[in-house]
Amino acid sequence: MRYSGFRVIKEALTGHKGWKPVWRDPEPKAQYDIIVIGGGGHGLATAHYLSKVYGQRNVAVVEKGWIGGGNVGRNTTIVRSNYMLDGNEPFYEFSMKLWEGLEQDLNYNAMMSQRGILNLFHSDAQRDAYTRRGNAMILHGADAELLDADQVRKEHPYLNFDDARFPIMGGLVQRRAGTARHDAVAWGFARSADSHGVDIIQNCEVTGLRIENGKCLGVETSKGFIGANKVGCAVAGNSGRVMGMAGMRLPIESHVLQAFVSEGLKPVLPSVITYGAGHFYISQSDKGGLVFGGDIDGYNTYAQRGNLPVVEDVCEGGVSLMPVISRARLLRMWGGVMDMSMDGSPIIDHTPVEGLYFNGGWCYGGFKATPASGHCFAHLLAKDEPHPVATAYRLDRFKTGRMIDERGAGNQPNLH
Amino acid sequence: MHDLVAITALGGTTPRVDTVAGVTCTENPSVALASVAARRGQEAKAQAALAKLIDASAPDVEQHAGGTIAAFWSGPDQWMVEAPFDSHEDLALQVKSAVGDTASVTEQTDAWTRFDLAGDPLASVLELLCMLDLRKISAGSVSRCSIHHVGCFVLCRSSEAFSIYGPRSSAGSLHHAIVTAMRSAL
Amino acid sequence: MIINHPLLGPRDAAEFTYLGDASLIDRPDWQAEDAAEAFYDYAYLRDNPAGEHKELWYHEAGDRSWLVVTRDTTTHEISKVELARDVARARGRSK
Amino acid sequence: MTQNNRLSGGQIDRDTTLNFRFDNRSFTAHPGDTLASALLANDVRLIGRSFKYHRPRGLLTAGSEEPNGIVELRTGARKEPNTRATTIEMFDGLEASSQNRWPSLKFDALGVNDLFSNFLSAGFYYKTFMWPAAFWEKVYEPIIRRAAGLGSLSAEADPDEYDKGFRHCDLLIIGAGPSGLMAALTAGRAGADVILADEDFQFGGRLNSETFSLGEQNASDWATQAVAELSTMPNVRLMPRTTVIGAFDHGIYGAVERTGDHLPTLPAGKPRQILWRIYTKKALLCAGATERPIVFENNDRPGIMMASALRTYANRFAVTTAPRVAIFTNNDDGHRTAADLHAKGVHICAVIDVREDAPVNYDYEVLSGARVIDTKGRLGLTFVEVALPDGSTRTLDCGALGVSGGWNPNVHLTCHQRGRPVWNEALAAFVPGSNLPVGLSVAGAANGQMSTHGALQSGAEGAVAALDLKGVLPDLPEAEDAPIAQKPFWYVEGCKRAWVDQQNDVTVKDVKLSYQEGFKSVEHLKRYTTLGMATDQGKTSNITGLAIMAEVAGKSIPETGTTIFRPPYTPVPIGAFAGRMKGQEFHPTRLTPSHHWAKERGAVFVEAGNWLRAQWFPLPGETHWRESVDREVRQTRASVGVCDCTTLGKIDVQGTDAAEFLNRVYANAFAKLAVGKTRYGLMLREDGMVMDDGTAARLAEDHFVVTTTTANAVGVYRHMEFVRQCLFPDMDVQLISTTESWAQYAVAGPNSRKLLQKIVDPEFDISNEAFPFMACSNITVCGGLRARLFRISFSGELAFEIAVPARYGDALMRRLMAEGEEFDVVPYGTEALGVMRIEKGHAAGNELNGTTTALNLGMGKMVSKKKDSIGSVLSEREALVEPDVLRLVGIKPVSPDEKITPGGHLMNIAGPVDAANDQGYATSAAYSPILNSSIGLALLKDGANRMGEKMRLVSPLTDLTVEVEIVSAHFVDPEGERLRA
Repeated sequence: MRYSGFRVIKEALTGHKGWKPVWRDPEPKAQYDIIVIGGGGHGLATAHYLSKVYGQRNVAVVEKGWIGGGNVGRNTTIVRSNYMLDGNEPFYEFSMKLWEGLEQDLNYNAMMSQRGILNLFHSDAQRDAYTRRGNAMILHGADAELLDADQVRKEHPYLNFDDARFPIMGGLVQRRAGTARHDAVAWGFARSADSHGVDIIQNCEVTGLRIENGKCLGVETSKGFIGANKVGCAVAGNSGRVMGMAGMRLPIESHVLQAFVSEGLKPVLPSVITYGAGHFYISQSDKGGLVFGGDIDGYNTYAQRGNLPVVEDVCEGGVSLMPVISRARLLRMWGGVMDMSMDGSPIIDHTPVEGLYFNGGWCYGGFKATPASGHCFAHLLAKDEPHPVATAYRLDRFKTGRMIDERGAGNQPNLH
Repeated sequence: MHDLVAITALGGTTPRVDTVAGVTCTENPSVALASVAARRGQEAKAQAALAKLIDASAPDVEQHAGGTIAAFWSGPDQWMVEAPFDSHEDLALQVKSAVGDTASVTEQTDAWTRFDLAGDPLASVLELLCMLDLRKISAGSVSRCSIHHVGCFVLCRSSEAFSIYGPRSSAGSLHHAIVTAMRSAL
Repeated sequence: MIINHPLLGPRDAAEFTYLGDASLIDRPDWQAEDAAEAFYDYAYLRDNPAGEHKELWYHEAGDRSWLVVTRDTTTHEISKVELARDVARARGRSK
Repeated sequence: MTQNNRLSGGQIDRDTTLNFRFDNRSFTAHPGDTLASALLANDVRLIGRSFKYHRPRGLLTAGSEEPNGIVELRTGARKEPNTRATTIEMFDGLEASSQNRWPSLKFDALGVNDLFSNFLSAGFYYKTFMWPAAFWEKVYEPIIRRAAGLGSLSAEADPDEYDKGFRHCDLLIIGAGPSGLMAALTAGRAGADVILADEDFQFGGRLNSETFSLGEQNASDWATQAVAELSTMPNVRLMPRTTVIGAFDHGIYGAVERTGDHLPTLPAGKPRQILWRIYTKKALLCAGATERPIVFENNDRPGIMMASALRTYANRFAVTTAPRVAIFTNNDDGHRTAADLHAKGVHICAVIDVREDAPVNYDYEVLSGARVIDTKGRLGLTFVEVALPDGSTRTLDCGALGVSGGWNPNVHLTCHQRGRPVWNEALAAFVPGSNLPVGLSVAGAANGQMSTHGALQSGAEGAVAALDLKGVLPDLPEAEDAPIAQKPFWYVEGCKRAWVDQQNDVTVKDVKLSYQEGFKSVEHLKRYTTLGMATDQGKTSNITGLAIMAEVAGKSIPETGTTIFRPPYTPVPIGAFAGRMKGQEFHPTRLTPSHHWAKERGAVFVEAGNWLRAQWFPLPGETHWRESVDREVRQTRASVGVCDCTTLGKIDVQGTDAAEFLNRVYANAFAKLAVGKTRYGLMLREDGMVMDDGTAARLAEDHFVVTTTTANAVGVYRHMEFVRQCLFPDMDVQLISTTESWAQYAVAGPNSRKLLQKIVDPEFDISNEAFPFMACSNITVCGGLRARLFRISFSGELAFEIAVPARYGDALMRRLMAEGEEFDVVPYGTEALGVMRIEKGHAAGNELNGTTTALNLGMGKMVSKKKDSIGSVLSEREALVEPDVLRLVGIKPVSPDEKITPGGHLMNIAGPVDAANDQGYATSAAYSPILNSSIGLALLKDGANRMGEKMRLVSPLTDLTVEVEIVSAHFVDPEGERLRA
């Protein structure tokens, strides 16, 4: 069923009787060509591209709970491609281009809103690093602008220019960056994949991987064994758990990232802003809520909740940068479990187990990567070779020394 | 005798004093400090030497003890020795000669700035500054804690007298935090 | 969170800095045949368990002790706290 | 205007009259009122507009669960949008205005949305606004954003202050209703350390809203007396106006105390609110219960309220919403409201009870087995239409309708650690599950004990159990112990435009549509319809929505799912979480020993981490910073300059194994360093990247002083403690930071020795022979002041670093300036420091960026392979030693007047400019007044073998392309003759 304004009007006039379920609720078949573990953004995107771009029709997505219940439903919805390193920027720019055409591709309004992102800097060294980054972005075909303090002030007069402990010196802007409606992204991919024949199986928890003679034959689930020629794991946050079933140790730790939303407010914030002197980034949703976050709590955890010190740290940064939000009320806080990798960059690769593929290590940058991650994982699953923009995301890069470390924090995941 | 004139951590030639209601916060530069860390395997000897120096047994975990020369626990097998600055500016040398090879000694006099809080009620001021459980704190106890992101030692001399040691370079921020809390709580 | 420091008693975890898996104590022998492989494994691979986890915390705003904390990563319940130095010795580390 | 809806009695101070304004109209109220009760007293029912359809809305409740009655409180910089009128404690001069309406509350243009509601069904926006693609940002979204949102923020900074504090207790009791007060009395009398917190400004909870008696007293008097007894106990801390917002790990609770919101203006220095971190051994949740609505057609009109709210307004605030009131209920509690209002002289039109066997009351009419099927009144309720069991309908003429659908226990905090509540059939409500936060237990209505007696008893029992108190329970006052008498009833069959979530305009129709479209899990329902996502967090709507979906699905409620709650319990100003750490106090400020002197000299300061450092020292007449910096560099290289380098980390390393310890943490060797000598040290992370660099001076066989970069001082110390305690626990090494102890100044330039000789006491020979390059020693200066002297150089000149106790740093700097006059000594700041280190080719922060190896930085040979040191093994990985890895080089513009941009990328002289041809990047740049040219450092592929090559430095970001020559990084004195002079 195609969505459109006319359809909405027609349904409104006929009592909305015609709306069909956005995706079917099928029982699993005995065997699939490809099973994707994880009905989150990346898993559903993988299914969409597998079915729509790579012509794979015999595909299932298995999800332990309800789709979109993981990090795609608990993030700060920021979309950007302002990366610095060769291994990253082509991938994220590819993702940005997919975002730009996503609504039309999915026939679903994910409210991708290119309101721009501003990364503030507060020292010469930060400016130099952002200059290097901005140049890398442009050299890779993305857009970037460097603003000085006056230009920042013109665009964002409500920032603290008067008694800032770390004065704003300027910022790096990517105008094409922005935000998208996170839940709608999951639903849109699910709807499209479903319409191309993909079985989306909810409340179906993977309890084991059936591996014989080094080959993966399928997944044991709460709904029984489901066979597959290929199994792709896209369960960021729980990668350690699932790949552990295959006896694999990963260059990944699970950490919680908290996020926050304020009460609804009339528009105050035109774009996404990140603070360069504290752990704080913020945007405003179409509903009017200020959506903001900061640093991860910093300890290994699988619990989708955090603690007060980080809440305070984030708000200290927020009020220092934007004194106008002090009286706005924090309405809800939540936590998402992140795959924090050893260099802050993701992994999309086959594993030592034949027929078993891995997609994870997204740290807290997974949302913006959703379309490209799905596209590249689908490419890998369908063709058994990495997509050209994802060749650097190898599992063995730490052994060979080919880390993709934007922050330079090294092998300590909670610093990325 | 050298001819250089010292300034206090807050930058004055005389110590800063602030009073709000019944509580006074006094900057106290007239204290000399030296750290003592027992050498590996010499812990007992080092404690004995320290005990002799302060004329009291070496302070246990989170305790302080002594007279003119006093000491407080600052970490495992580690203490900070306190003495009046005027009479003990070369405290580190005195301590080293007392403990010999049983411990490493390091001058810490100007690593720290000290604020003495006196009056009542101090609890309502301190509970705005640090997460110490003031019910458990009594005369003689010492805690290392963080005050507005500044790492400090808090010494309880009596329920109406506390000393706060903070890093000298952050004296201004620490002083601001203390006086702000006094104005807020009192 | 509250970490029950073996010497100082209960202290807010905010006073501590987290490093990671306590296996970081088991630094490989630099002269071993497989040193390269062993150091790669040591530096980069993690069990990352959902459940009991032994991990290193540093009492940065406290007495500067490194601690090994045994904590459940699904409930955050802490079942054991030890001085890392004692654990290291128990695991055969010396000089 | 007169308070013509005032009744007799109540807990307000009628002797005092307060004035307030709402939407620029003046009214009067009394102490004890909330803004809500005062508005009702003045016959104001219309208070706001809904989020989506802009429907006229009034008050629904009398508490913090209020979805509709939200206003902008105060004005100017203190404006607070979305503030619940029901929780605003009245003060004289209060100003509030309605929000989310234009041009006025009565005539709101966007009320037109209501007419098109059929087109604005749940999730409609996901299905449209997609064509043409470009229109989303340009047209559709701006309209949506302007329409959305509720109140508006002030554009000004918040002028108020917030504090943070820490409290500890044996037992935290959350809620001071009957169960909380009884628990506090029990625990307090037993001598336990108790904190009793309640969000209300008056303790007592529901007791303040009831007319029944406890023992001999009426309910609110008993509460008053209990509070009086508690306030005499030194071991009990009473915290009114304090909302416990969250249950965090290990018994830590967050609480927000509103110390100033009820005051017209804050006293100087006093906070508006305090965020408390409460450390508890045990906690007892006595948060009571929230009445839930029954949903029916047009159930959102001003005047339609929760029945218990009508009762609260009547009994506690002596206010009725209207002279004529009807009640719609499925349980006996609704009748209690009717009886109380009737007793206060309010006309009860009828009690509409869905139960056929409803209790009969002879004082007013009871319509058994009846339902409300519609209501009338655009800006306020006028008529209620009732369907009777016989099929006939009745229209009731009334200004208020009290709705009672039963009670939901306030289980919120029990869910904060992802615990799930469980369904209780008898109550037809969720009660706390078994997986509560450790140390938390629940009593009273929050735990399903709905009678007052049950609350008192479970409160006392809860305290006894939590604290493991010996002895018997205290005597409890006689109190009502009515059983639950209700018939679960969620919504009136056939209703469509019937509001489940009133603030977000989620109707029964929306819930059904979302189910029809496959959004069957509760989380999907919430996210698709936005049910429960409004500022009231669904306190009156979540469970009803769930119940309606269960009916649609033909499943039981527990089968359909549960809904859990996240912190905070009620919304909290962001400023309260920030406390004082904002503005200049965001981070502590660290000042160097020469700061006050530098300030006198008019220095320009720059942040270096938390430090403030002098960046340069402008002289009168110098208009551009470059003039000052060039002068500082020239004068230093020509004669002598002084720079405060106290900020460098200094770590005292002592012990018999100190040398071996440094051998492990540094990549280069230290074991054989002679006493009295200093050596440059390169520190790697275990992954082989450079972590930091500095010097180590050996003052004695068993004593080193190590320096770190300013930025890494804390991290390096932590790392060294890790190596000491976790890797080599038996080494005899002791560490302590001495960064703050010593004021340390670099004295650099050809005349530096001459200058120092004037202050170093004569018994110390610092001639080149006696004190050569890299020497170090304890000395005395200025007639006996202990000091340390190091002959090390960052500038590349003959240079020393001299350290004295920090308190004398100011005096020493002044002395150096005075004694240096004859040499034309110059103080220099971090800019000149940076210029000189680039001229000398020293790597610094921009090069030590966490991704560079020793090889990258031209120090590969320093990594000793003869010993075990951190990082040496992994620094050998294949990709880190490939022939074309980045190498540190110098770059110089071919035409000297051109400028090097740090962050520019290097491209071959010919060929395309793109990422594929990227050869490296410029890390640092400066103008060298010595070479009269802009110069830079860069990391270049295979750089060591490309000396003399011409390349392009491109910075499309700043629109620059400069032709540069690749040269040695050592621009000045490559042979190092000067520093050995």
